[in-house]
Amino acid sequence: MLTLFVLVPLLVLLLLNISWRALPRIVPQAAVLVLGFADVVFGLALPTLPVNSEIPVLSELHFGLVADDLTRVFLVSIGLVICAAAFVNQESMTTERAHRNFCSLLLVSLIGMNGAVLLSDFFSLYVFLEVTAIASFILIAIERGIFAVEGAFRYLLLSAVAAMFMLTGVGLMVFTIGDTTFSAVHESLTIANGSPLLLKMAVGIFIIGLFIKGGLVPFHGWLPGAYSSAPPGVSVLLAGIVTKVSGIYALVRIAQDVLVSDPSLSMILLVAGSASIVVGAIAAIGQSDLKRMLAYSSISQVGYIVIALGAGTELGIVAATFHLFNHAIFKSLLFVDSASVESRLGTTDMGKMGGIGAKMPWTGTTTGIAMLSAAGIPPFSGFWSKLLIVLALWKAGREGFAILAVVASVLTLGYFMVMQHRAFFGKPSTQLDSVKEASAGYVVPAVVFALITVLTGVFFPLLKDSPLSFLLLNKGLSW
Amino acid sequence: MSGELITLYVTAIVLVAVTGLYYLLVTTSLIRAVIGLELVTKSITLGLILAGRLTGKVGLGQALAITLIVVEVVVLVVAVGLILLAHRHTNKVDTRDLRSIKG
Amino acid sequence: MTEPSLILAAILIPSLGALLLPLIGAASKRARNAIAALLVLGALAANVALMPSVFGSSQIVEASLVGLRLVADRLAVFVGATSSLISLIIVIYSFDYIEHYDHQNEYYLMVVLFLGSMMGLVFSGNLILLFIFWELTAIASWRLIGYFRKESDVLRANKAFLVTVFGALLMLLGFVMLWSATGSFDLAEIKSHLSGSPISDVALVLILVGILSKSATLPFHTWLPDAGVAPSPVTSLLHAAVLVKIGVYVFARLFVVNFAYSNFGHTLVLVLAAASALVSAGAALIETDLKRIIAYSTVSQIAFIFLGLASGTTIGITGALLYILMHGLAKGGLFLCAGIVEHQTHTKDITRLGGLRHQMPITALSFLLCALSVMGVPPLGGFFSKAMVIMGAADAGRPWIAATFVVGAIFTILYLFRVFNRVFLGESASGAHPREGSRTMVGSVAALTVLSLVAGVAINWPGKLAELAVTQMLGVVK
Amino acid sequence: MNDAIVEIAMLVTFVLMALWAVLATKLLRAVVALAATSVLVTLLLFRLDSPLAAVFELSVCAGLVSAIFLGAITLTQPENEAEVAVSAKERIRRYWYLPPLLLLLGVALLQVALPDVPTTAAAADDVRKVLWTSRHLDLLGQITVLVAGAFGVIVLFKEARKNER
Amino acid sequence: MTPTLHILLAICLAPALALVLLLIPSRARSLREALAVVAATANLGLVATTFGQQSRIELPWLGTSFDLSLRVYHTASFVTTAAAGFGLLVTLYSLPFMRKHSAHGAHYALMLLSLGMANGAVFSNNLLLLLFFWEGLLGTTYGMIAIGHAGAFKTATKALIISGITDLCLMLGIALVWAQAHTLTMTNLRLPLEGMAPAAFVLLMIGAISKGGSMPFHSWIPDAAVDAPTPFMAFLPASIEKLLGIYLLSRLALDLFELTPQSWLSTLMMVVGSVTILLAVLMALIQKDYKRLLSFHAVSQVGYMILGIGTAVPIGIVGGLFHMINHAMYKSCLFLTGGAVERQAGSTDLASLGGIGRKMPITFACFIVAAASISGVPPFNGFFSKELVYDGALERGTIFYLVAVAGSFLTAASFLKLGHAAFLGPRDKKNDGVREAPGAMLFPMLVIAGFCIFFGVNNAFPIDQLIVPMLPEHLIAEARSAGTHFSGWPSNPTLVAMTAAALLGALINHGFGVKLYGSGLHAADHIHDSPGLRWVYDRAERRWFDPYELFMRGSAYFAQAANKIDRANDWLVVGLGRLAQFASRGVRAAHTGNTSAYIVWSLIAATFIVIYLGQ
Repeated sequence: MLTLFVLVPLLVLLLLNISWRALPRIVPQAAVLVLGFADVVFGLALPTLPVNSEIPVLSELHFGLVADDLTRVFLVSIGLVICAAAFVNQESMTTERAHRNFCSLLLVSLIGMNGAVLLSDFFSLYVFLEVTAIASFILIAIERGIFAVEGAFRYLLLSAVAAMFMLTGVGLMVFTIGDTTFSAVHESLTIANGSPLLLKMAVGIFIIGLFIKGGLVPFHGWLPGAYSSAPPGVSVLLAGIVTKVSGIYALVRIAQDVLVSDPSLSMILLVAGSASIVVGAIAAIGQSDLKRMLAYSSISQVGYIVIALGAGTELGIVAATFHLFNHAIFKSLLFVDSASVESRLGTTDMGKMGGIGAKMPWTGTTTGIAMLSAAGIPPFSGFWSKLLIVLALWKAGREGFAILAVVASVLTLGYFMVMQHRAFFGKPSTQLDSVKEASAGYVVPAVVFALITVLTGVFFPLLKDSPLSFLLLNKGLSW
Repeated sequence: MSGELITLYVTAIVLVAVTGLYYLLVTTSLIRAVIGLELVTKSITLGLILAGRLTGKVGLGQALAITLIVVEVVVLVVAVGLILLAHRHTNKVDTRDLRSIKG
Repeated sequence: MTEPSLILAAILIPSLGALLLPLIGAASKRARNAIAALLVLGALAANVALMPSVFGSSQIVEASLVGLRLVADRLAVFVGATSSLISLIIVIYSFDYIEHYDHQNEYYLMVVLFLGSMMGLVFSGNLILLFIFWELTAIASWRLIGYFRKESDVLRANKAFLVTVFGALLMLLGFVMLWSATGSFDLAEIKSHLSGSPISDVALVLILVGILSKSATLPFHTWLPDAGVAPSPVTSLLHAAVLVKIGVYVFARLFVVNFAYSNFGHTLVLVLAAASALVSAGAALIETDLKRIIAYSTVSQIAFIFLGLASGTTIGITGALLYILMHGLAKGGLFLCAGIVEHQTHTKDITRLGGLRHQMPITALSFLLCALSVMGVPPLGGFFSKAMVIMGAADAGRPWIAATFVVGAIFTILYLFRVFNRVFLGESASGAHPREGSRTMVGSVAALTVLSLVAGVAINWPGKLAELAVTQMLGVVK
Repeated sequence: MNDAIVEIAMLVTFVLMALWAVLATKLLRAVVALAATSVLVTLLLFRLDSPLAAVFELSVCAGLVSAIFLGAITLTQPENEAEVAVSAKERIRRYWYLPPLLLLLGVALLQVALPDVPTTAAAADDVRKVLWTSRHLDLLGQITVLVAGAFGVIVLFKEARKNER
Repeated sequence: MTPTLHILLAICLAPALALVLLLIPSRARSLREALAVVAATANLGLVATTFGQQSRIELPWLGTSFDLSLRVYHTASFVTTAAAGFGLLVTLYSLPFMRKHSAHGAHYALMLLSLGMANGAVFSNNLLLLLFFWEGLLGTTYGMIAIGHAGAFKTATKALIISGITDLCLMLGIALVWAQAHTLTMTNLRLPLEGMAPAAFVLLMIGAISKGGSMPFHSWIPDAAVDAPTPFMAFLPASIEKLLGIYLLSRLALDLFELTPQSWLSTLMMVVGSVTILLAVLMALIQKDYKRLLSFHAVSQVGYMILGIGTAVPIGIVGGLFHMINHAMYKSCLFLTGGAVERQAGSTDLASLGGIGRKMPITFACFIVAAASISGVPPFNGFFSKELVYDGALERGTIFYLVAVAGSFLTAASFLKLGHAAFLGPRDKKNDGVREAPGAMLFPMLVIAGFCIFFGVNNAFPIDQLIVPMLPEHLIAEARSAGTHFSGWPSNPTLVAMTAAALLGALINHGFGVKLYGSGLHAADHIHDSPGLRWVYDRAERRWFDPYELFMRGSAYFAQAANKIDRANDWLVVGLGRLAQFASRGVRAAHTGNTSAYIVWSLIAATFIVIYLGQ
């Protein structure tokens, strides 16, 4: 049953591309939206569906897909961000041909992500991450600008290096236990007489590959270039979900199922996380380009997710997943807003923006909401996830990192203040008079995401115990 | 399989991997960088098959190697495509031209 | 209307109502103004409606918002009523003041939202809920300080927002420490869990940083004078009546009602308050910008309230509660007068002002009387609160701290009279002949002045309320 | 004993071919060297009883990859003779310390004595069965990768039309 | 009328009528004046009838610990009656004086308010309530000085700041009393002088003597003399404030604290008293303006009262208290004469006056009586109270006595100079038109002069009936046992001789000065120019020793320092922002855009991780 998540988009993709001439412009667009929405709906309703009933025709094929709460969070996030990317793309994509290819590639990355999130084998994880990565290279360079090419090529090289690490890891796994599934690795790690050291090294090397793909600090070189040079729709996709699925999902899966509360892994995650938080925030402060600043902000926020994993406790994983979901929402919201600003002003250089909050009220307000949520200011969802992270770290005895996480959110607020001050909150300069509010394609996703942020934020205490808590929040949390 | 032979295999794999990596890091020509990449892929394929062979899981080793080769080919195709695009803009395939995104 | 729904009404009417204001504002300005005033009046009415049951019997009314506990005891209703009363006058004052500026919808949204979150904070019984409303006020004050959108204004707004958020985050860490020690964020549970043993000094200092940054005491006070660039109803709302009172209220809620804290904590607060009183009083004596002087004066007066609360004696705390009321009224009046002066003469620099007594008699008289109340000169209300706070300090066995604060009070007289003489008396500035402020503006200033006077003469009514509140706070429930 | 020597020879030439690919001054020679390394990998794979992988490696890597590189080189008309001479000197300056580094590393690695591993019967599990039974997901992955590659070709390689220059 | 209503009316009637008076439109001046007189008389009537009553009222006021407690007893009735009397007389006096004045209504309203406040302060039995009324006078003093003329607000502010500071000291003192005894009801306060009590005593004493106008809180009175309207000078600094100040000082010394002659506090009071006597009278000597000279004398006479009470000996205390009422009389009378001269002759500068005695015979006569009383000439009241103070001072230490006598000598000299310069000597032509002051102004002068004579000749009545009952029983018993009798002719003949000698000396000195410089005005110049004093006088004229100026300069320096601290604090906060920007520039520079650099970072980090996992 779970394989439908991967098979259906594949079939739709092939159908779309067979009879190209006949299809009117909006059909690929609609297909992507429907599939994205399907992801969200089925993701939410997963526990009620008959998960392991066989599909009649492909009964003997078994893909070893498995789904738990963590997968459902990702499916929902993937669905939402794909829809947002589709919306933004419809507005911003210029040439007809680029538009059609964009939709197809969007489906490819949907397949790649859906597959990655559902599988339970290291090597297939590598394969599906490569699928998503390839789709992202092409998507970044889809408008063939020199900067896009540079961003894509650098991403490709670093992704290749990441692939090398992952494959060496897999090779060592095959060498030690001859099997690459999560469960097998987990058993051989936990049983007494196994040779855990080499296997732990294998998983460690695999994790380095994930660090590179996730864009954590010492490995983050490619991320700012890729995000800022990509076309608007693509940067929403990349920042929203691709980096997180290809980098962070596997980390959470490993932390949850494979290396459960392993001290050395926790320390690595803590150090990498806190480095990302601090360096990402500090680099973001001085930026003059809006998208590049948001890219560094993503590094910093991903750092928060990883530091939560570093706590090594059940609460830590809950906090990481919840912050991941929140970050997917408000980061794509911020990139949608930067896309709408770019569509109206033609540039993302904050120096030339000067107080367009007055001219573009919707964009201004939604950016404000996303910004405050990112900085962890209460009424919005970001506050709750940062609070959970601090609680998890404190409960796990990592007070120092908890203090760092809290104080760093002042830096986060700092660079968003710079953005607000230069772009939205100032006095509009004369040549901006002609600027009108962005078109519906931008405003609708922005408002929807802003609503999600606000509602999750305001009603979180109720959400915690309600059956709807698909965000697996009811574990070990008292208040 | 004798111990000395295995060390020989491992040394060869590591040496070729290091050469490829070194080539990738140092060269100024984009194509040579991708060649370096290919060298590393070859060494890893060999490594996988060796690992499969040593633990008797030859079938698994081959399956992984085949999938790996397919994936790496597609990555290579995309890389060459990007190089051509870069060439179209700068008329030469030089890594120093692709260093403008800074700060 | 049962009591619990009254609490929810006090919080939700202004908060949710505020969100509708921009829509109504698009339709008609007058409707929006009226509704804004009605929303604030609703909050005031809810508070006053709570008074008989809360002050009559000693029962504490409880409700729950989003699953977290709300508590309405005498302290909460007292501070809530004071803030909403003063906010109502300020909103009425701003009808004319904001008339010819743009972004009016955002202004009214933020002011009423500000009051809504203040009500929420006053009634919250859970540390997280308290923190949420605390930050909500920070957001509202950020947008209000940067209201004129000039380059320097926005930078100052950012500075204020960053300093308060930094303090708030450290406070959150303090709350987390309490949570890890007692397993819950609910005040009642923490109190029962701690059962009288003092909280750790580190947690105390962390929470104090938050409180001091919000109530603008010495190490974190520089954002308050800078926020003088905001429109004057906002500065009066922020500086005098409500924002700075939040920090003081939370100090009372945490450290007087619920937790015991070590002697080190007492001395630390008192020394910081004394330093803050003196430094800001000195700075006010040098300053030449009218609003900055009054802002520094607020920093200095807040230190007096901390003196009362941290003294730990019944009379000191009663004095502090009275101080919140009296200072709110008087300082609100001072700022609104400054607003009228700025609005009519388009300048805040006191060196270029002078002799306004002839053109603006009512404003001059109101300014004088409010200044006298801040100085603590009878028959105005300020006298009683200042006397009781100093007696509280002396009673707590800290004569030298009391003496420092008397020096602070002396400086209060110096700088307030320096301003009054320079602006209203003396020969009038060249050429300028401003008229008296508009009817509503002068009306609200006069209202605040009369309230200060009435509070002074008929002191037994507010005095009784404060007394009852303190007996409940200290657990000596009568 | 004699097949051991053959393997050693293959491994040594494998490393030398890689080194040649790096040091080759002309780009064409580098691609040829790459193809050579690929051939040697195929031979080694045959030695390690994995024929299917060897065939795959030979056809895909040796064939397709070299074809792509040659196409790329012709399309990009790399530097003529004069530039080759100039870049040759500069290349030496950059790469002279690669061979000694490899030597050093090789000697160090050879000291490591790995234990003998008893190799069981080769034909235990047939790759086709393994690929088909337990690796369905990878197949699906491969299909998607190929589709993605196709889109890559469409997007990246198509000649830019006039307006896009 | 029940005692409660009686006392409440005494306090609230005058202020209520003051508010009514403010409502009357300014055109109806005569109506206002009539209302003022009626209110003053009613106030006098109410207060006078409280004589002989003993009652206490407790009303709920401020929560449980402070109730509105008022007490009617002999001292209160005596002080308030005196105050009401002077209030009525000054109101009458100011009818003609203030008729043409712009702030006509405000003057009367503030005067009535002050009367109300004074009554409240004296009747209150709770220290906080006393402070409430005490500081109320702050506002009325500021108002009455400020309406003097356009620039008068500077002096008004000076007066307000000085009394504000001292009232805050009073508040601190009350706080310390509260800390010590946990009650503020004066009747059951009896603090022994240990622990916090001495500090509380000193602070309360500061509050009392500053209201009384002694050194070092005196410097606003001479300035006010010039700027404020003369009825104000006659009303507040001359009488009411002295009454209140010394009333509180006596309550402190007698009831609230157990002040014994041995304790250092009494010597402190005596030192303050004698210093005030000497310095103030020295300054008075050299004044060239009629009212400034009188104001300095007001300051110096307070010294006698403080010295008297400071001796903590029954005879000294009785002398001090008797001097309080005597001084109130002759000082207000002198100011009234000054007002008359100012109104009739148009100026108070002694140089332009001269020889108007014949033109204003009644004023001159009243002046002679009052001047004689203040100088301590025998038949008048001043002589008897000073003798008692001398007796007390001699008992405690001859140095205090000598200073007191020197004070009298200089007082006499300065008044001889004033009388000669203003009323006798050659008359300038422009003063020919001077006529006698109108009846409404003359009547209060004559009444007060009459009282001066009556209290002097028949001093048994004021002492035995009014002053002695103010003392607590144990002092009265002690005095009776020692057989000292206060009233009647002073018992110690040597004291009388010394006083006579001092007066004669003053006369000779004046004659010598007149012969030396030819005119009454410069009669004291030889003292002015004497080597030692010359330097001091010049400095004093330029306000060097004025504690108010020193304090203001000190506060300016403090403000500079505070501002520097504030700016440094601000720089720190803003600096953090700049530090972040600087760090950001560093981090951004690290991103050179070189892909292989990024790969190298990753590889290095990877090796670290692998090594770490290796352990």
